[in-house]
Amino acid sequence: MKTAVVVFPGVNCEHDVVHAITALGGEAELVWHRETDLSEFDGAILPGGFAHGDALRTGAIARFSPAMKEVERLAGEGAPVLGICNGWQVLCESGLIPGAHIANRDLSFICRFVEVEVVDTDSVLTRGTEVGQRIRIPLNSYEGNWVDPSNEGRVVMRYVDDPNGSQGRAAAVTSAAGNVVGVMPHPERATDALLGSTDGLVLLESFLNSLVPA
Amino acid sequence: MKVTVTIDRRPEIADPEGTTVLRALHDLGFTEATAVRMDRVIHMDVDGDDPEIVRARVTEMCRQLLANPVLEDFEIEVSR
Amino acid sequence: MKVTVTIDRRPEIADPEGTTVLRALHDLGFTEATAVRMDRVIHMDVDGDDPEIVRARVTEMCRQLLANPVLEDFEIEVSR
Amino acid sequence: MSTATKPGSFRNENSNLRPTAEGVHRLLGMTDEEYESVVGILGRDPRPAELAMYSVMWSEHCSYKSSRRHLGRFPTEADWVVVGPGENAGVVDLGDGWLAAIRIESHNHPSFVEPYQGAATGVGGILRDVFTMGARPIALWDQIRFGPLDEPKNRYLFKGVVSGIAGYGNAVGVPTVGGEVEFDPCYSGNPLVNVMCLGILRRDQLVLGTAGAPGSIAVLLGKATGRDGIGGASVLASASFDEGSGEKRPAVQVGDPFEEKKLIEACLELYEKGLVVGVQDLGAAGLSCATSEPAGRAGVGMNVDLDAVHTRETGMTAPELLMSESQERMMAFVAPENVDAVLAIADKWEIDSAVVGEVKAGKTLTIKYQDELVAEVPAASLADDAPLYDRPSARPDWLDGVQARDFDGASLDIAETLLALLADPGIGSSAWVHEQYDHMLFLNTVVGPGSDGNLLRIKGTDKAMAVSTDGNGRLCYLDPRIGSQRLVYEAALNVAVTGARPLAVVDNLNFGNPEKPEVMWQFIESVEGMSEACEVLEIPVVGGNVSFYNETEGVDIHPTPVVGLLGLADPAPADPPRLSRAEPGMEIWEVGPVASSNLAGSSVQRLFGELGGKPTAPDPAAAKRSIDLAAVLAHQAAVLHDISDGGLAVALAEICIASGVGAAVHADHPFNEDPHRFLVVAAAGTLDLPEDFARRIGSIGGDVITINDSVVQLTPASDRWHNALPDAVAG
Ligand SMILES: Nc1ncnc2c1ncn2[C@@H]1O[C@H](COP(=O)(O)OP(=O)(O)O)[C@@H](O)[C@H]1O
Ligand SMILES: [Mg+2]
Repeated sequence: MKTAVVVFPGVNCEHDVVHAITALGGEAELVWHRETDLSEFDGAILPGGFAHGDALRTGAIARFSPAMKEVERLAGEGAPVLGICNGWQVLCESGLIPGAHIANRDLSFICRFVEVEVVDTDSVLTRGTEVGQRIRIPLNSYEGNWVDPSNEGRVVMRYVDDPNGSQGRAAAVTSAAGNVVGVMPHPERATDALLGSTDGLVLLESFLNSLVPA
Repeated sequence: MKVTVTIDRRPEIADPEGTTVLRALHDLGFTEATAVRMDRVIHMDVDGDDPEIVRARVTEMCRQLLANPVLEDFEIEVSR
Repeated sequence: MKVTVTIDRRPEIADPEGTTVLRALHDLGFTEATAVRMDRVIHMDVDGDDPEIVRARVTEMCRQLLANPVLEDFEIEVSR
Repeated sequence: MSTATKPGSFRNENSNLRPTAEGVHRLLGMTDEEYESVVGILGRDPRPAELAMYSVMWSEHCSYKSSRRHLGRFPTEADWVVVGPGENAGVVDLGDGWLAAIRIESHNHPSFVEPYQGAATGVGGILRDVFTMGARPIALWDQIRFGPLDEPKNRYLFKGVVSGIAGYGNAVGVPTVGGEVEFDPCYSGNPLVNVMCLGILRRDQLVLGTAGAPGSIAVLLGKATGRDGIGGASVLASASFDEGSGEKRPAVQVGDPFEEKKLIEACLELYEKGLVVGVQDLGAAGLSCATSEPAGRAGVGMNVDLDAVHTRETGMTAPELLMSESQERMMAFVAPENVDAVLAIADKWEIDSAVVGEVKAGKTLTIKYQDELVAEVPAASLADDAPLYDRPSARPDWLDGVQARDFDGASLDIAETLLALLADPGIGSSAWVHEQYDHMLFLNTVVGPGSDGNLLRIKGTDKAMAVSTDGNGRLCYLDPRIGSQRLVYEAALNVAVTGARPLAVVDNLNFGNPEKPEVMWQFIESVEGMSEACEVLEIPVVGGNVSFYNETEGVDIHPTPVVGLLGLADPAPADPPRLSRAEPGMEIWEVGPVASSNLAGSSVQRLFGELGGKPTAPDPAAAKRSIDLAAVLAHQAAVLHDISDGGLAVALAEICIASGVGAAVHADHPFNEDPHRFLVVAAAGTLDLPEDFARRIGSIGGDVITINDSVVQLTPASDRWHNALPDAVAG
């Protein structure tokens, strides 16, 4: 089973995601954003970075990339779709996850380990976790401050403290169906003890275990 | 034609930049400032000779790309 | 009073964001757009009843904080 | 060329001279003698575009005319050096087919003019120097120096520079994994912003800045050209075209990390597919350099058509096109049959490209614009015939007086002094800075910011690269030679405590006005000191940068050489020492020479607004011994921490704060900063250390830091250390 890691121009976490997925025995492949056919893939990850330099709004331009039509198709078919950091912002802009992102409350870029808590296990990201489980994982964003006037987004992980002002301290949010998830901290950065934490493994495993052959 | 699109963040949406600037103004002694909202202006040159058609097209650009309905309202001014 | 400060990047200063947005508009088929500049507008409420004094103070705010004199020009509108 | 301090055009910016036909070269920062040698080379008066090219290529920044003869002093040879000074970046062999490319640059004056964009474009420039070599940039370091933060202007500059580095580095997708911050009044009117970049590449991907053989095609990649950073050219243009109206200030360069990110990926794909014969980045002296240098290096000529250059602004003149410092541009030299493939890759990555020239036999660089011959010069002359100055140097007469001052630390209250040091923004936690930087991207950062040295693993091997950057203007002010020696030794010790052995050095020489004999003397002494230390450690200097004219109102900054040292840990420690690994019951050792009472140039002196005395000279034998010992202990001990700013007291406090546990030690001179010393923390009885070189000074435990009989509570110590910088920034 194969996961497409969609590369928009300006994205930079794509190799890290492939590295982490592969280390877990999964299969991941980089897909350029102009690709129009993802039929050979069973799920998709939108990695972190600065798609189109965050011009206009984070994720605003990326959502129009041809590959996103296919991501939307996958999402519609119930396949696992994960947006990490900037990837989550793209999912919001394309309407696959409610809400949008604005600048962090304190207007500064935040790169550090934070603690998050699982509040809902019904998602492709949290399936393998338990409610109340604490996860130590690096945050790395300027626009991590999620707002959702519709209150339709389902929060699956919360920050233990409140680093950026995100609504409901949301660190990860899922679509109603639970197969499309946006997460602000970087699971792929918490997959090696040498680098400070392995707490991200369970999240990526959940994603991989949610893949079903197309 | 010259087109000016003003993109204002909805009042109910937080504006961390505005809040920070207001605090900074107070620190500098500009206490008479009581509210600050930071918004965006997009200046465009658009080919076309019928202002109405241009406005319609730019409205479409705003709907699709330039403004995010979750966060923002937009206003369009067309001039020669 | 309501004050609107429009902050425009000097014409000779590059505007990478505008360039990217223009490219995106073309990708979406809005080929009539020929130039895009991304600028900022600040909406403020300022206490005071003499528009001239308010304007003077806001000018000072721009000089000290709101605008970057090296890159930007600003324009101030005061209304009730 | 990358864009650092450019004395010539910097003076022009402030010049209110009116351009006159014959004085134009002066407005461009050229002396009459320099102008005459251009006439000599060409055998005629230069055309405006030619004058523009010589003026930028012969500027201090590009030609190193004041420093070149002294830089020759640096040792540059070693078996593992693949590319030494002279190219865009130094390249060393890491084994297993891996090479590392490293380079450091300054962006001091641009950052003073516009801190955010100045710092941002500095990052962009140093990245290009590294990926020009065929390497993928994998890490950045920033060495930044400002006046005290109690002045609003300094806070503005500091915040602007940090967000500029964050804004560009994070978005371009290269982690900033370390650096240093120093505050001193001497930088108030002239902050220092240095940035260093490290890249890695496979041996077969190495690319040089050569134009290749006649027939190869010059393809300009990336950003459209505008009037960015042009001081002189517009003056020149208006002088020769519309008399008088020469007052245009140069447009501040605006960084575009998105464009650079695409440029990096596009270039790396070109290298992978072997589609280029050479590459040259465009920075200072833009097209003038990117055409003449590669041609000169290859001993060929070139025809260039300026009409083909894609521009952002209309009506640009030939001199403007040739001098523009527009960012995010690269010149690729390509065999004719590969041009289409190159243009296709540029399209894929959504960057602009243009065929702008062709390499010719002979040695002449011929440039046409709007059907007019605008330049016809010997390509190599722009670089090779640049003026070379032997500026007079003299030991400052004030130095004896300064070195004679003595400062007695004996009466210091240890607890009070330690708390005061921890609250110093230059010593307290740098989290306020490095948490604004993505320092984790690429999953290599084993030891990140906030440690002595950084350790970056090389995936797929058991090796890791270790890097430390060090500068100390105060020490170098008191004795530039000793100060510079100590920088090299400190950097080497910093990489050793991560388990690595020193491989190579890059340096950034930030000095005052070289036309002053005292400054020239400081410069020469510093180069000498650095060279001596490198010779002792048998490591080469593989690259660097010189920034002169760091002065305000005639007052020069402290001489501030900055050293970047690359080391290799092979194998890397399985569980590297960390400040946070101390546990109750562990032993604390001090390794190295015994501390003296000398506080010359120390942080304690700074606390008291004092700067005087003669710093302790390094001891080469001791230096080698502690570096070797540290590299071994890094595989055994829980914590290794080098003793520098704030002495043993601060080093110990940092361990206690990071590990959340107290300690008790005895130390005769807890604030002394003598070189070659470090602390070791390890489980009792697990280490055997040479009695003549290591002293057991205490143990870990409790919730207070006890030094001799002075006691400091851990919590207030920790709070001071954590809040020092944030509080200072808040003003
Ligand atoms: N202080 C120094 N020590 C060693 N090498 C230096 C130093 N300053 C400059 N160099 C070398 O001189 C060469 C030219 O530098 P420069 O013209 O600044 O290159 P660029 O155009 O990439 O900025 C580079 O290879 C650089 O490493
Ligand atoms: Mg270069």
